[in-house]
Parts: sequence; structure tokens; C-alpha cells
Amino acid sequence: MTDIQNILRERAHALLDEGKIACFIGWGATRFNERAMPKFIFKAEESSSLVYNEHCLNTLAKYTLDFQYGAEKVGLATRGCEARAINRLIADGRLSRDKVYLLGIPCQGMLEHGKPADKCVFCRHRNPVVYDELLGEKTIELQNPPRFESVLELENKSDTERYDFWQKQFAKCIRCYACRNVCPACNCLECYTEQYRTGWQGKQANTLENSVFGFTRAYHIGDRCIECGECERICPMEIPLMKVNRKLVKDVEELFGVEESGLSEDEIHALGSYNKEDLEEFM
Amino acid sequence: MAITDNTNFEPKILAFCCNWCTYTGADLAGLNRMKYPDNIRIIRLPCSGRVNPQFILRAFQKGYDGVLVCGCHPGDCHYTSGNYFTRRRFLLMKRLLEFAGIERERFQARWISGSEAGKFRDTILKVTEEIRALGPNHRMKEADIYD
Amino acid sequence: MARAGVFICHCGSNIASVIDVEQVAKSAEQMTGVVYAATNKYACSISGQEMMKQAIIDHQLDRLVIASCTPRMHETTFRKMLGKTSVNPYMLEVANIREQCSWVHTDKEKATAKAIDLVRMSLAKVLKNQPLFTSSIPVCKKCLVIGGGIAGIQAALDIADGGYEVTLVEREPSLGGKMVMLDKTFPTLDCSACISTPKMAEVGAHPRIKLMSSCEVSAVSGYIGNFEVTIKQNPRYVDHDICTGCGLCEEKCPTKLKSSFDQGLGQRKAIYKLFPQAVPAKPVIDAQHCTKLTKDKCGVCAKVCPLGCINFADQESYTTDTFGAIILATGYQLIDWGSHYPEYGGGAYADVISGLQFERLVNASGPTEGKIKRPSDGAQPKSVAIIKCVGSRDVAKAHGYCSRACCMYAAKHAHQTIEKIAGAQVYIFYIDVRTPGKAYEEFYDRTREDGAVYIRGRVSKIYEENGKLICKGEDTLIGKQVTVEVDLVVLETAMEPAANSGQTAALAGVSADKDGWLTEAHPKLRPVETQSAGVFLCGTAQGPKDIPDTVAQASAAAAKVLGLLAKDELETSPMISAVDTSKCSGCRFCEQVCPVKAISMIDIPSIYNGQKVKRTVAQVNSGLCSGCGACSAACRTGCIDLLGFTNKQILEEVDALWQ
Amino acid sequence: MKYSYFPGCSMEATGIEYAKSLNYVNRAIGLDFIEIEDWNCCGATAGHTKSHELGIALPLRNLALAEQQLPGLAMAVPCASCYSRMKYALQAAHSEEREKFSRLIDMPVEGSVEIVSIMDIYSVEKTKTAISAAITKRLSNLKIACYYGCLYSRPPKITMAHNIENPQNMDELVRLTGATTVDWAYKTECCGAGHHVDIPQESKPLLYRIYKNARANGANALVTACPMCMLNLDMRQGAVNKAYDENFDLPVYYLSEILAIAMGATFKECGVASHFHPAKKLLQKENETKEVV
Repeated sequence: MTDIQNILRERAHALLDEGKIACFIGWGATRFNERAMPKFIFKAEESSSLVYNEHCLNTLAKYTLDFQYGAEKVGLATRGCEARAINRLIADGRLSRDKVYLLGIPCQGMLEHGKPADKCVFCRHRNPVVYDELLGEKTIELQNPPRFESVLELENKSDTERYDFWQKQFAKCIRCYACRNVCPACNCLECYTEQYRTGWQGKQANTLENSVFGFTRAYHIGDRCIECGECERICPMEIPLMKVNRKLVKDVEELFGVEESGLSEDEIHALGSYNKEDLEEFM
Repeated sequence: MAITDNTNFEPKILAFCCNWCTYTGADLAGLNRMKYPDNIRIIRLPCSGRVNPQFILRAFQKGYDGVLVCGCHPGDCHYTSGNYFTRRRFLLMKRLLEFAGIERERFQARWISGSEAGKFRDTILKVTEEIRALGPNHRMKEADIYD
Repeated sequence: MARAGVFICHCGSNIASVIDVEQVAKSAEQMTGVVYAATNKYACSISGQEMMKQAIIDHQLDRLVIASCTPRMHETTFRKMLGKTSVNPYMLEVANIREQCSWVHTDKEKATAKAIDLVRMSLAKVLKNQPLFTSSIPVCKKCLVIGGGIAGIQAALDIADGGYEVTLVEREPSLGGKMVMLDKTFPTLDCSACISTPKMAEVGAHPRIKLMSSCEVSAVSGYIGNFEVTIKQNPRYVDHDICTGCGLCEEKCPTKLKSSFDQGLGQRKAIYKLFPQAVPAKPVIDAQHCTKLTKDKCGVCAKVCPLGCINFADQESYTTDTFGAIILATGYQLIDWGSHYPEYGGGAYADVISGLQFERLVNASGPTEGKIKRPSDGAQPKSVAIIKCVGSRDVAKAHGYCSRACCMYAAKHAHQTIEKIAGAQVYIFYIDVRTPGKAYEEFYDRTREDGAVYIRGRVSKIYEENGKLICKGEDTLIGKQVTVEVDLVVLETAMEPAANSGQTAALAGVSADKDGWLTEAHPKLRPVETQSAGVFLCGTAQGPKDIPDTVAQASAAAAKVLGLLAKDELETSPMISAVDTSKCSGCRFCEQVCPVKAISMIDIPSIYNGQKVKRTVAQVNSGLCSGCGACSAACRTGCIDLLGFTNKQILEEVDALWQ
Repeated sequence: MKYSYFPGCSMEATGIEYAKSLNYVNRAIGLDFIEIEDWNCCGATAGHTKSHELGIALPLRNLALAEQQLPGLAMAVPCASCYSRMKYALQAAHSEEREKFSRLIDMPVEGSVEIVSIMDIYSVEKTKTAISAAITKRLSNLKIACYYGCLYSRPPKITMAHNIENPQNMDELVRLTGATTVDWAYKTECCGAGHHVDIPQESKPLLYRIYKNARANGANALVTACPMCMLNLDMRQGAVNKAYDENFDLPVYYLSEILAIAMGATFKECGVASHFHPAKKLLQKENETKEVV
């Protein structure tokens, strides 16, 4: 990892120095050893403050949106999750590929509280699926991590148990919208929750409105979720949001054969297309 | 959660019907003087493709005991492809609702053409009976959740 | 504050016998936003309408709920009525308390309660209605006809005679299509060329028809009344503006080729007119076979041309024009039977020919001057087998559909054979004989009386033995295998959509069915319209048919176009989608689900962090939008909305009973 | 090259000439057919007309044996009837019926064996070259109508044959011997072998039309690769001549016999000596033609 850290600093330095990018987004140290944070490098000489270690939990891609209208490119440390997020943003028309310069990093998985991070143990793309240059050798991908195990577990319960499970979870929600703000698929200019004129739903933080928000958000991203796990990681109330996201990912795969999202920048997501031979259960 | 006696329970069911097929089918049922339960309330829309799945959540939230989405048979859409998108949306939404703990009978989708008055009546009969048997919905319902 | 009026119709006793209409009116009066509620015996009658109009004046109503029969019945009536009042016609909702209440329920109390609910829902919606205004789009008074067969010719003539400009685009170097290849037409046996070539000439000379031969449509944009069409002119290598069609070049050209017009049975030159009566009556060069163009040798045509029309450097060129309407008359082709029927020799036997080849053989201006001769040795066949449904009604082999015209032209071929060859024996293998048409059955009867032997069954194998063609098949009426020895076999092959017709139609937003036939808007009630407003179809592009049906359909399409072009402006429905660009993220979801390609992306100026930027958002083409609302249901933000059925209106309708 | 080998019942009885000549050709070109141990009836005719289960289970057991004993080898099936049954079994092994049949035969079966006919095997480019090299005589007087029979191509959904009406691979092999092959119409039509015992009046016309068309197209002999067709065409030619007052003189050979003869085999070595219809004379004429250097 120190190798990658060194190359990362070197390349960020060179790219900034050559004026190829206006800013480089990577990770920097915090005052805690076991934490790293997003770091924005604007000057070549600051590149030495970049770090890359097993604590780089944040998926950085969504920050590129801040630079989408800039005259120059932005550099991005790009692991599997960042790469798919970039594809997501491009496919959703929010970003143009020529606005980003991607330094690909094969990832070994990160640690969270001393254990392999939840968002990494089910990861199927440790290597970036898109990049401009790749730092280091490609790593071996996890073979069929049991992504849907927890979904299956809940699916097999009774609907009363499922209902109670979610009501209990959403009772905790404080409607901080951190999940939405961090999500690369939640990239709408203005979220439906803010549309007070239409009044899609109430703003009160009560169990009902919270769960309506939770399920609506899940539906909105269901066919476009890149499974970066940021929503769940960031949730201050520890709501297992990936369980419902993965439920939809699983259904999209089973119903429409679209296995994963964010693998290419011109993909059409499952609900934006159809097949005349789709499953017919409404006859 | 209140426990209710189902015997005198009259469910309220909301149906979203497309103008060109199912709404026409419902009109034909009327024209033929077919009889079906009065529990259904229909919202007319141009196409089943107009039905935003969020409308379904809203209906449960407000108090409907069941929701039905109806459109033209695949291939018969007045706008050629609307119901193909409907099918995808609701295949997914139906599973999500079940995952959220809403009983599967509470949300249903059906293709009913403008000539299938009998099918319209039979669908309403069946759905009404299924939901009557389930009892009133309390899940995700505004009036029943107070915290 | 809204001032809604609620009117409950008795519909005689249709509603009032089940629903307590007075009770409904009383309840409605109490509802928020309602300033007046009343009942009426027949709301749709003149007196009913007058009563409502008066109430609008008396109570300064700004919107209406009319609880009556289905909106599919009288919504338009009531909108027209509102057009004569101060209330916008779209500030109206109709509660369906007849078809969906009084006629389907018997319990008066429950039905009345439901009717009140339905009024409440409609009221909730109408309170969120916004006035909508129809807009108008100008109509370009020109029509594009794609395809110069008999369908395209007929449609073009009808429209041009009606007084409007027509551009007729034909891929081949001449008008005529398939009909002009035929010898006689059933059941009257009039000469096909004799009745079609005058029409071709008429097109060529018509002051309001611009004929573009050797042309193809390469792009279509725009919408009804205003289609922008790009037409590709394929190189002809002959300047048709100067050429007089003297024919010297054709005479001197040394390269002889099989004539496609004669279905490979006759010959033509590398510089050629498709056939003698071609329109335009001027030659083109076949670039694939001209030795000047392929090997830079010869050039005789250029030397002999007295006017210097030959231009070997001719290139394809493009022109763009605007049209108010488009007619697709792209026609058909015959199935490549050889690749589907190896058991018929797959093309290895020269004397197994298609029906269209037979037409050329029997045609007086064909390669044999109308004498029926075997292609293999030029001998006169004494016995002929005609096999129907080759490629039709045969899903295992090719197509499941019936090609419709074959039963009749098989009978015609039998008749012609018997007439031209004394003592000829004709066998016709058939599945069914279908003769639905004026004087068709009589023609079939006559053919049988002529002596044609009809054998009900398919042919399983054709092979050559001792110079004869042996057809093995089954006579299903007696349940026996039959074998006939003949000199000539005519396969009545299936019609297929013309090559690339699907692509051309797709340019105009018209789809094709599983077999490739172009899809009409409604199979019964809108047979010549398509899902794309302003685009019409006719002839075999829409499905197999014979000449009378094709011509009738062409005239029908022309009538539709004349009706459209007669208008100076088109009124568009205001119930279409609209984008709130301030919220649109440009994710293209709406574009992906739009069935009529009405949504496109546009860059608009915007401010981001104090900086002027260009932002991509969706825009709706009001001419194309059909108002289905698929985009609206797809939009996560809710920034694209269907006017008349907005998210807000629908949510209010959902909420209405639970306030 | 090696193949697992399912001889089937004909090869040791009515089709002994086929077995002999195959053996001769295989030795000459270095092909190795390894017989499956404990093989059983392929289920043809009697089996599959009685019961679908029996008709599949019998050949499937042979497939399972081949998978077990000789994994990875394609299975050579010289008899067209066996070939057809094996193809049916293979299809069943790839369908949802696999488990049911696996239970019936009490053996695991994957359906991993490729089923190949003698034509398939000899048409492999390398093998074809070897055959060419081993041929020492040119049988240029032979004008052969290649008779493929019905079961190698039909039903196409089972056999996956590409060219049902006018197959060419046997013709190509026969032409290696210097013989000419004729274009004719009855390559894949039924010869009626299955019904010659119970309804001869329906089967005779089937044979008759084959001889007739072969002769009409100039053939002086027939070649086949199916022991059933061979038996039928060879043994009943006299009866057909009698019934139709004809004088067909069309000796019938196995494909492998023709190849073996061209490679220098004696009549005894390859089985031509034991045909019903006199078959030696035509070849003796051939033997007079000079040897190739």
C-alpha cells in the first residue's frame, strides 16, 4: 500500500505540475491513525499529504460533481467503487468523461473498526472498471461474495417480521439525508423530498415518513445502485440500508438479467428499457 | 396496532386504470350492467405507464387497504410501449413492497383490455375478497402510526 | 380561492334510480372549494348545458365537476360547452357515476356513498387543475410519398390532383414497382402494364409531383405538419436534366447482364432503362457492372451520347425538404425461396421458377415475348405444377401468415397456361383456396372448368428424373401420396416486407410487427394511420394484399393526407408533458421511455457557484408528444409532468377520501 | 485418434461386413475404436415405439457408460438407428428429464459425450488426408449414388444435421477413391426397412423409387453407411425386380467397404464376398484398372 501511496503522490504531483488537472481528489490523514478522510489537492507541492492505506473508506467519486463545470479536469483516486460511481454519474448525464482524470487503484479492501469494512467484503470490483492509468498490478477479485445472504434471510421471514424489522429500523432515522447526499446514484439536481409544491411526502421525521423516504429512495436507485455501501456506512443511526438496496439489485438481476450497474458509461438502466419477453405475472 | 373484527369490514381499494383499455373495460362492465363490489375507486390515467410507483406508497399511507394497477395487455398499449415499462416498474415495486412487509395481495397489477368487461368484474371481485380476508391495512398507514 | 361548481346528472333514471343525486349534491355543497352544487336531468342536453352556463355566470364559477356518465362519452361535449363560457375548458373533471357506479351497484345507500366519494376525488383533482390552452402548429402543405409502386403512384396522384405538392421517392431507377412486372391482373385479366403505365406517365408529367427516382430517404426529423426529410440521390451517372432518352447508349453498350426486371430470365445492358416504358424514360448506369466504372475500360456510352449526358464522376447527393405529411408505400419483395426450400432443389433446377418469373415468361413484352418456355431448354412445357403457400402459412419453414394474393394469381397462372398451351396439364397444390373478393370465386371456378387439377396438399419434394420434374406430395383429401411428372414448376412464393422498409419506417417513428409489416395505428378503425401522427401507410408495406386493396388503401391514405393538408394550422392537445428545467438533471430517463421520441436534450444557460454554465435538460416537442405520461412516472425528481394529469393532481385524488 | 465405440447389435450379425471393413480402414489409417464395456441395446424400433422411457433409458445407459469408462472421447456409432437413439438420449440428458432418467438407469449422466457417425469421423480433415494417403486403387468405373438414409438427418431437431435434403459428406469420401458420385433425389428418403416384414406392400414402392432414381441418374452402384438400409437395399433388390418386372442391377456397398477395397483389401477381408446382390463383378472390373503410384 505504501507503494501505491508513493505512486499516487508522484502522479498527482506530476498531473498538477503539468497543469493537466486543477485538483486531485484522494485521501488525507486525520488525527486518528485508524481514519482517513477525503483530501482535495490543488497545488502540486501538497501532494505529499495524500495517503493511501487500509482506512480510506470514503468513496470519492461524487465530489467530482463540484468540478463538472470547471474548465479543467479533476484528478481522482479511482478504485472499483469510485470507477463504477463515475460510470453512474456519466450514464446519468451528470458528468462528462473528459472532465475527470482517473488514477486507477487496485484495492485490497478497507478496514472499519479494525475489521474488514462491510462495504468491501461483498465487493466484486476491487479493480477499477474504468481509468486513465492504473497504479500497480491488478488484484484478484473476490469470487461470488455472498452479497444477497442477508437479503435472503429477511425474504424468508414472514411479512409481519419484515414489516416490524423495517419499522424498527426507520424509527431510528433522523432524516439527515446523509445517505442521499453521499450516494453516487442519488445525483438529482433537486431531490423529490424537497419538492414541497408537489408534496410527494411529508418532511416530519416519524417512522412512517421515514420509511416512505427509505423505500422511495431505494426504488429510485434500485436499478442503478453500484453497491458502494456508502449510504449504510455513513448512516449515523446504523440503518442497514444496503439490505434494501441489495434486495432491488437482486430482483433486477433475477427479473431483467441486468447483473450489475455502473460497469459502463453508456449503460441504460433496467427501468429505462424493456424486453417484450419480460416475466409476465400480471395476466 | 388495533385489532379489528373483519366481518363487517369493507375494504377501500384504489385502482389506477389506463384510459384506453381498463377504464374502457370498466365502462363496458357498466354498459353490460355487470355487478361488482362498491369498494373500488378508480383513478383514470392516460396510460398505465403514467403510474408512478410512489402513488402506491401514498395510497397505503393515506389509508387504502389495497391498490390495483391496470393497463392494456402487453403489445396492445395505445402508446405502443407504455405498459412494457409499467411491467418492469411494478415487477420490481411489488417485490419491494413485499420486502417492506406489505402483504402481497394488497398490491396487484392486471392487464385488462377494453373488451374484457368480465375480466374487470372478476378481478374486482377477487381482489376485494382477498383484501377483505386480510382485514384492514395498518401497515405504512398514517392514521395508525403515531410516533 | 377556487370557486368550483358541482353538477350531478340524473341521466334520466340511469343514475337517479340507484343514486340519491340530491344527497350527492347536498354533500358536495359542503366540500371545501365548492360554491355551488346542483342536479340536472340530462347534463349533456342543450337545457342541461344552458343551466350549467347560467350557473357559471350566477356564481362566478371558475371550475367544474360534472358527475355523470363516463368522461369517455361527454368530456369533449362539456369542454366544448366551457369554450363558450369564461371557464377554461380544461378546468373540468368528470366523475363517472354511471358506468362505474349506478350501473354496477344495486345497494342505493352504498352507491350514493361511492358517488359522493367519486365527486370528492374529482373535486380534489379539479382544485389543482390549471387552465390549459391548445396551441397551433402551421402545416407545410406538401406530402412525401415513399415508394413508387402502384400504392405510391395512386396516393401521389390523388394528393396532387387534390391540389397539393407531392414528392415521390423511389429507390429503383423507375416507377412501377411490382405491378408493372405482372402480365395480367386477376380476375378481369386486363393487362397490368396497360393499366399501370398510364398512371406512371401521369405521375411523370404531373405539375405538382416531383419524382425522385434512384433516391432513398436517409433521415426524418420534426413532427406532423413539419417533417424535415433528407433524401439521398444515388448516383445515376447520367444527367437526367439533359438526357432525352434516345437510347443510343443502351444500344451500343457491350456489357450484357441478367435483367432484374425480367427476374433473371432476360437480359439488359450495363447502361439501361429498367423496362421500355420506364418513368423517367431515361437510362442509368449499373455501377457494379459497368466496365468503365469498375475497370476504367470502354466508355462507349459517353462517346455515342449526342448530348454529353454521361458523367462517370457522378456522386451521391443529399437534399433536405419540409413536408406536412408522409406516406409509407414501401411495398414487398418475394421470399428467397431457395434458402428455405432445399427439398424443392433450392434453386438448382432451372425449371422450378417463382410466380413472378412466370409473369415475365407469359408477358408479351417479356424475354420470351409471351411464349411460355422452359428456362432450361426453351421447350414449351406440356405440363405445369403450381405450388401455393411456398413460404406462407408455414412457420416451420418461413412465415406463418397468408400472402393473400397467391390463391388468385395461381388460378390466373393455371388459366394462362391452359389458354396458351393447347392440351397443357396443370396441377395446383394448395392448402386452402381463399377467394374473398369481387368475382374472385367465379374466376377460380372458371379455372377449374378450364381443366386445372387442384390437389389439396403440400409438395414435399421436387426432383429431376429423365428430364422431367417430379413433384411428390400428398393428396390430403384421399390420404394418399401423389407424384406428378411435369415440365415446369411454378412456386407461388410468399410476400415479405421490402428490404430496409423497416429501417425507413423507423426513421419516421413507425414500428413493424414480428414479420416486418409496418404497424397501423388501429387494425380496424385507423388502418392507414400510424402511431406517428402525420405518417400514413398503404399497400403491401402494411401487409400482403392484392392490387384492388392496395389501390383502395392508397386512396384512403391520400384522403387522410388531403384532410390534414387542407388545414392551415393544427390544433395540438395541451395535455402533454412539460419540463421544469430548474430541477431537471438531464438524466435522460424520460427520453428513454418516451414512445414517440418527443423528448430530446438541450443545453440551457445556468448559474453554478456564481459561474455561468451550460446545463443539459430535457425538452418536450409539443408536436410529437402524445400525452401518455410515461416520462412523468419515470422522473425521479418529478420535474417532467403531464399537464392535465400532474403528479400533484393525482396525489390529491389519492388523498381525497382521507382528509 | 481415439473414439469410444458403440457397435450395436448389427455389427456382429447382419452388418458383419460393415464391422470387417471398418476395422480394415481404421487399421490402415490408424484410428482406434475402443469398445464400451457392458454395452446394451440402443433401444431402436422395438424399444422406443413401446415406451418413451425405455427408448431413452436404454441408449442413455450406454452414454453413461461411455462417460464413465472413456471420458472425453467422442462416441463412434456406425449404425444409423443406434446413432439416432443416442442423439435422442443426448438431448434428454440436456433437458429437464435428465434427473428422472439418471434415476431410472441408476447411474449419473452428464450428456458430455459427443455422438459421431462414421461419416463424421472420416470427414475430419486429418482423417480424410490419411484416407487419401492409404488409397492405392482408383475405382474410376464406379458411378455411385450415395444413399444416406433417413436417420442421419432426420429429425433435424434431434440430429442437428445441417444439410437435410442434399448432404455431401459421404459423396466427398466416396470421391476419394476415384469413383464418381451422381446427383440424385433420394439420398435421404426412407427405404422402408422398418416395415418390410409387416407391410411389404407399402415398403416395396419405397425401395423401387430409390433404385429407379439412382439408375435414372446414371448410377451403377449404391453406397450406404447404415446396416438397416444395407440389408434392405441389398437383400430385397431381387424381390423388387420381380414385383415390378424390372432388372435393376445395383450392387450396394458400405462406405467402409468401398474405402477398404480402394485401400487394397480383398473381398473376404472387407466382406464384399457375402453380399446378397452380386457385388464382386463390378469391383473385379475395377480391379483391372491400373494401380496408382
